[in-house]
Amino acid sequence: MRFAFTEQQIEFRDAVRQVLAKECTTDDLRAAFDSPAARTPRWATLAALGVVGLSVPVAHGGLGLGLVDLVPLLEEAGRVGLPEPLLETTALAAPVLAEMAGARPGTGAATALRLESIATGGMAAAVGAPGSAAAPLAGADGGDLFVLHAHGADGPEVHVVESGAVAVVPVPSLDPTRRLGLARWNPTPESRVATGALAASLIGRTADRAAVATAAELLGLADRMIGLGADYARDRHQFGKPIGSFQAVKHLLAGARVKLEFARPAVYGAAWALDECNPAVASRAASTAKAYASDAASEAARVSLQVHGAIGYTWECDLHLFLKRAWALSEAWGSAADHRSRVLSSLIESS
Amino acid sequence: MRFAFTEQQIEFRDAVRQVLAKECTTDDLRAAFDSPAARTPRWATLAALGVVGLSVPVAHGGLGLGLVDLVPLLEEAGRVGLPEPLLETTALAAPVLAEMAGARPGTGAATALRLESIATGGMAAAVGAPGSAAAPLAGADGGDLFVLHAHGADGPEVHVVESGAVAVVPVPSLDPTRRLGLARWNPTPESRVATGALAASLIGRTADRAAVATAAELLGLADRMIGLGADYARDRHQFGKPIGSFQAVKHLLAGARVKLEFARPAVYGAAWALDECNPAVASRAASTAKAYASDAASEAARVSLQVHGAIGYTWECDLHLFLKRAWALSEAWGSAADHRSRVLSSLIESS
Amino acid sequence: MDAPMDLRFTPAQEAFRAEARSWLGGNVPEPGSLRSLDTAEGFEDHRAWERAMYADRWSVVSWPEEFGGRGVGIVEWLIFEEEYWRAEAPLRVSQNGVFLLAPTLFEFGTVGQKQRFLPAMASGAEIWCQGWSEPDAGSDLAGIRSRAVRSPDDDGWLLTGQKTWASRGAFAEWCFGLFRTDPEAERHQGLTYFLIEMGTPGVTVRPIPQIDGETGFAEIFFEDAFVPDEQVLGGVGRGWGVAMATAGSERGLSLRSPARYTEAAHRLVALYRRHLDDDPVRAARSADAVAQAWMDAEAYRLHTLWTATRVLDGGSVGPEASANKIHWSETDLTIHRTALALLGPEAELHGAGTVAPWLDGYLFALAGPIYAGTNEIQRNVVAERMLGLPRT
Amino acid sequence: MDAPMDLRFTPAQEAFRAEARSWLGGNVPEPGSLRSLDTAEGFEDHRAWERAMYADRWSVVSWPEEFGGRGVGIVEWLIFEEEYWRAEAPLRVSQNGVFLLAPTLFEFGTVGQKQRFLPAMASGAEIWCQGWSEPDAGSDLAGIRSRAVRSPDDDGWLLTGQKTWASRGAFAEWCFGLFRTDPEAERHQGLTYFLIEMGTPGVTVRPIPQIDGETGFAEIFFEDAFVPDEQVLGGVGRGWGVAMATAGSERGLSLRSPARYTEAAHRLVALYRRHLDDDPVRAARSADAVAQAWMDAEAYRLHTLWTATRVLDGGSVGPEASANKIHWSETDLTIHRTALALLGPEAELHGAGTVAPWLDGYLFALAGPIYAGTNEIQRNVVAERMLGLPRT
Repeated sequence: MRFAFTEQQIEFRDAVRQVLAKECTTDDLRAAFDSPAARTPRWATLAALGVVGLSVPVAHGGLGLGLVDLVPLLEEAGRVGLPEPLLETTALAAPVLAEMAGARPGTGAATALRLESIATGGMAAAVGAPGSAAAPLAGADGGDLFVLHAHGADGPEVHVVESGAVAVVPVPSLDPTRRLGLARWNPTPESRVATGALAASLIGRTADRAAVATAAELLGLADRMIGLGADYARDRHQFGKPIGSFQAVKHLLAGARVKLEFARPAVYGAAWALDECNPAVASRAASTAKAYASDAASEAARVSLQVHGAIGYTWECDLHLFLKRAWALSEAWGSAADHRSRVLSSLIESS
Repeated sequence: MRFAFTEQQIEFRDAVRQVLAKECTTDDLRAAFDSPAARTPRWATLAALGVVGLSVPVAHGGLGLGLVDLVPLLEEAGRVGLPEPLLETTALAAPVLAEMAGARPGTGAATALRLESIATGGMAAAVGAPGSAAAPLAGADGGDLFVLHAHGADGPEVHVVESGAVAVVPVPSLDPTRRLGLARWNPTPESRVATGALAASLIGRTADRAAVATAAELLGLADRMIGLGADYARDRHQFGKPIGSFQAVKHLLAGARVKLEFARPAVYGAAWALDECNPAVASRAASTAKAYASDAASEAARVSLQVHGAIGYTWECDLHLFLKRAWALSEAWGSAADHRSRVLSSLIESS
Repeated sequence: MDAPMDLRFTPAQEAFRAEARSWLGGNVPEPGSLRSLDTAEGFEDHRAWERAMYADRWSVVSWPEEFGGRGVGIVEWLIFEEEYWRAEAPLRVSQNGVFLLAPTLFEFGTVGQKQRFLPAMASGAEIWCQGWSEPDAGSDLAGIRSRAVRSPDDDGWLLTGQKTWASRGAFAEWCFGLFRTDPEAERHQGLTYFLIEMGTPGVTVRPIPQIDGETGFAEIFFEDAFVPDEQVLGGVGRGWGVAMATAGSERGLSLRSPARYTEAAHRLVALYRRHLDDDPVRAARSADAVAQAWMDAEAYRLHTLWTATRVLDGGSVGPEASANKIHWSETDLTIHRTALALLGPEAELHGAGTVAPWLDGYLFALAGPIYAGTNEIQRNVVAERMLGLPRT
Repeated sequence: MDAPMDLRFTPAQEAFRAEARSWLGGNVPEPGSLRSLDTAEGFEDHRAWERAMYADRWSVVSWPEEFGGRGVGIVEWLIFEEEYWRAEAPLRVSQNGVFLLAPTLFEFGTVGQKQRFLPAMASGAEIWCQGWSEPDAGSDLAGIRSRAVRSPDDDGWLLTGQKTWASRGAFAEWCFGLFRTDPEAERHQGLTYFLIEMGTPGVTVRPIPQIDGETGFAEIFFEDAFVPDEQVLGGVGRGWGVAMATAGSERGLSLRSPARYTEAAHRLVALYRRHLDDDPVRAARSADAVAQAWMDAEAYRLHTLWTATRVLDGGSVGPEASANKIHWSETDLTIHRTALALLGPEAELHGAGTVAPWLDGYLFALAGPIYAGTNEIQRNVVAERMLGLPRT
């Protein structure tokens, strides 16, 4: 039993943290709110660092690493509110393509090219959630590569298509960097990468990975919002002292901090389970992680806004840049209540 | 529109409050915990005041009043943790008997005698809840008169029997003054007072009355527990000042007080609805009242115990005398969650 | 005071309701047809609606007839509010004046002040904003630093300082606010309540964009802005007491009538019902919260009727106003949070048809525990004044 | 420290688990067969169980072999705890000694003290209670007034004062406690940590009946009770630092192993399942809470493994112990409250078969946010030491 990141993983995380602290400031984030895009110079930097291609196989120019390696980086992405689609591209699309490349070497050429393009920062992805064909996809508006679902004659199918084959109708989100869009496209035998049981399994595992990857971003967002609240509580004076010296303010922030403290190992453990365990165990761990992280981030958002008071309600205060992402991601890929329901079903089945 | 008690109702309540402050001290309550009984000298005093016979028709020696008149008195009963079965006898059994006496003058003799006996303090009741024939009844151990349900050939039936015809197996409660017992008895044509639609209606209305009456007791209990917590917070010093000057303690008690503030009108309004409105409206109001009062009392219990700290966890501190009653009554006649579910069903049916 | 409890409305009250419903039915603009209150054009759209209401004496029903009202009581006002929200009528651009300043003017204003200000407020000709908070005086309102000194001609005051979080501040004609007229006095003393024309030389406004990008509130800067003596409300140095009367209105009865919440709860039940048809398993997870939200609004309605009866009997509203503010702000959050949970991932869709009112409402509700005195401050008041706990 | 993350246990650890499970399977008394810990007879029943564990070296597995342990690491201890709770083994009457005092003795004790006290503690021959709180020093532990003065022969101390809330105090042989040895010093200084034999002349005990009627804790009165110098732990005047080490144990890792909660959560899921068969509509109302309770226990388990790895890597547990205490106490309440909600009106049935463990567990859980430093105090610690907020 060893439940910790390796020194290498921590060094990688720290390096990414340093880069993002410079390249993804709140000024940068405001610029991204004004003109959101997928493949920015920052995306190129992350690709050069190996972050974007982290889960692309080594043979295709990536690092060939797993979700345990990616989670600390997603946490950093959340901390700075990274506007680019690291989650969709690296946590979700690349593993699907990697599995295709391994399973069906025949389809090689296109898949290999796409994987290489991802690793070099040349393609950013959008990925459909199960059972929500009509719902907007994050990263669709301006996305290059789409992993989509269809219902075929033999049941669920997974398709991979590029932007030329997809018509995207943008849909406004409270957070414009989500680049939501409705994707319209024609499934073809060429676009199809999986059918039947394989497709069902792939869709299920993608949803689990998405739950854990989203949870990891939420950890970073929660930490950032709690930090902003604590900073403000130290600075802001009322009644002749910092508001952070009032027990009501202390206990609001402490409560959120405790929730975050216990969400973290749940997310890390789920990442490990997805890399190493059977699907039933991994799914339950993924749902536990997402439920915990959604609740922790929602609580951090609520508390930080309350501590900020009216200033937190303004566009000029940085808080809203993180609030909006936290609200969106708390619900994306299943809300806390959705995942609690999955956890209970799984417990009952296995008991 | 006039939503207030009359001066007369307030005077009656104040008179009862004065009597109970003397006759139902916490020492008295401790004595009742040691040897619980239904018809105590205090019961006789309440009967002499007209409280016990409040809902017995005037023709049978009572005051012939309604639930709106009774609710303030039940609130006082809750405040002192009255151990006698005012709720079962006056709020539930007497109205059933009164309705029988009115509807079937032929059955007069026995019913009239029982009503008169209730009014003079000679009989204390236990009443069965719908759908829980096998569950213990409050007030059964040592009760004189039982209002019970049976499933007959034509559906539900209501029976009224006296203690001689019932074998009671006592069941221990955390609060011994609940005098819980399992009632075993043989339904007979003589014991039957209602069948079919009338029985169903009677059972439903009894459950609604029970919800509101229990809610009223919970208001008094909540107020008492908050008061004990506030008293303790003023007296107890730590770190050189009263603990009630710490914001964490203030906000715990204030939160409970706000819940109580909004539970009160919900309970009073439900009492009026049961006296005056159609069953669907009255049922929804009763469920709203019980859900609100159960939650308010549970929160008052939690908060008061937390404010008391370790001393609140001892037998010698008075708090537990009220905690235990509050816990029992929060669940009795439907928990908050049960009643929320009823409220929602009713909203959906009527929308 | 000895009539029995009866929650039914009288036939006269029901007739009043019918008249209000009929008028609103024929006059309320199509929901969404007015432009945003946070634009100059939208502000005028909303002003026109106030004028239309005023023309038929529906803008301030509870005021005396001489000022444009109908002289009806608090119960009729609550009935009007029910009908107003049921009709999905527009937000009241004159809300700060009609619901916050007016009760204070009736209590503390001179005859001249009432005549000067009330009719123009009722007709929407003059829209008011509130100038209380300052950058360093929020929860600690008594920490106000903006000051007023006597004018050289001794016929008024020169105001200097900065106010913030003034809703409608960008377009309002008038502002009511607290200024320090005696710099030597203790914190709560030496404050004076002024009525200030926004066009006064020396008054400038900077709109503050909100979290949703709209300009809901503004900063107001004062540099030796002259205010004549007739525009002092309630006496020099008595501003704190006058302001507390207004604060009681904001937290208590007059700003937040229950209809706002009972209507929202009603729409929540309808939303739940639709989702129950579409995806019963997922919707059922919100069942408990939907019921709680509906009950919270219903409890607020009943509590308001209870308080209204007490007020009609000559009673007053004390620290219960703080309990009230905690309850309505939490109720508003519960209702909207539950709606967003039902909507699921759709909930982030900004400006989309069915989602928009819920998302906008949620953003507005989020501010509820903050403005009008944070809920933390209100809990202090409840603990100290309803439970007798010692001041810190 | 550079092995990859792996939450699986090693084959050696699994072998240890199998051995523990096998021993417990053959030796754990029938659940409920021991009499109540709060009676003299029951105390001896539980002591006998400690003795039986000690005989086969299962009472203190993580201690060095010379003191009766197996010298295994923290992970093996957690595995043992899992098996212990899974086997429904008795509550540990020696808990205060083994889990609270022992870590402190290992850190601060002399060689002689370890030899004198540890084996007798491990075998159950000597049961310990805690003497910290006083009637006027609860949350404010530094407000301790009980004092110790030098004995006339200068070979020890005479203790005078009153301690309270001593669990097991009625029957324990020994007590560890804090006394003021320098009345001049500042609050946190001048305190000394003593090991006191309960049979010492001048020591008397008054059991305190609890809310459930049982005698769970006691007051201890000291009147010039002599304690020799060898029974000072960690040095005269250093008691606060030594006590804080014990407090960390109580809040943190050693007292509340996750197995207690994961087992309770497991039983909660089973209870839910049974109720789902009996009354699915009603049971389903608890579904969300049952899932949350299970996840709270699971998150605690994972957090403990995370902390254990850090400790094995040479790290220490700081203010996270306070976060920990908040989490386990709230988890315990969530689990038991959810169980009582499932049980419905049955939940008040005192001493009844299936209800009893849940009701007893709930009453015990209610004390969780109070003892070992109230959760209010812990939130102050989290805010000040994890978030850097200013001290009040």
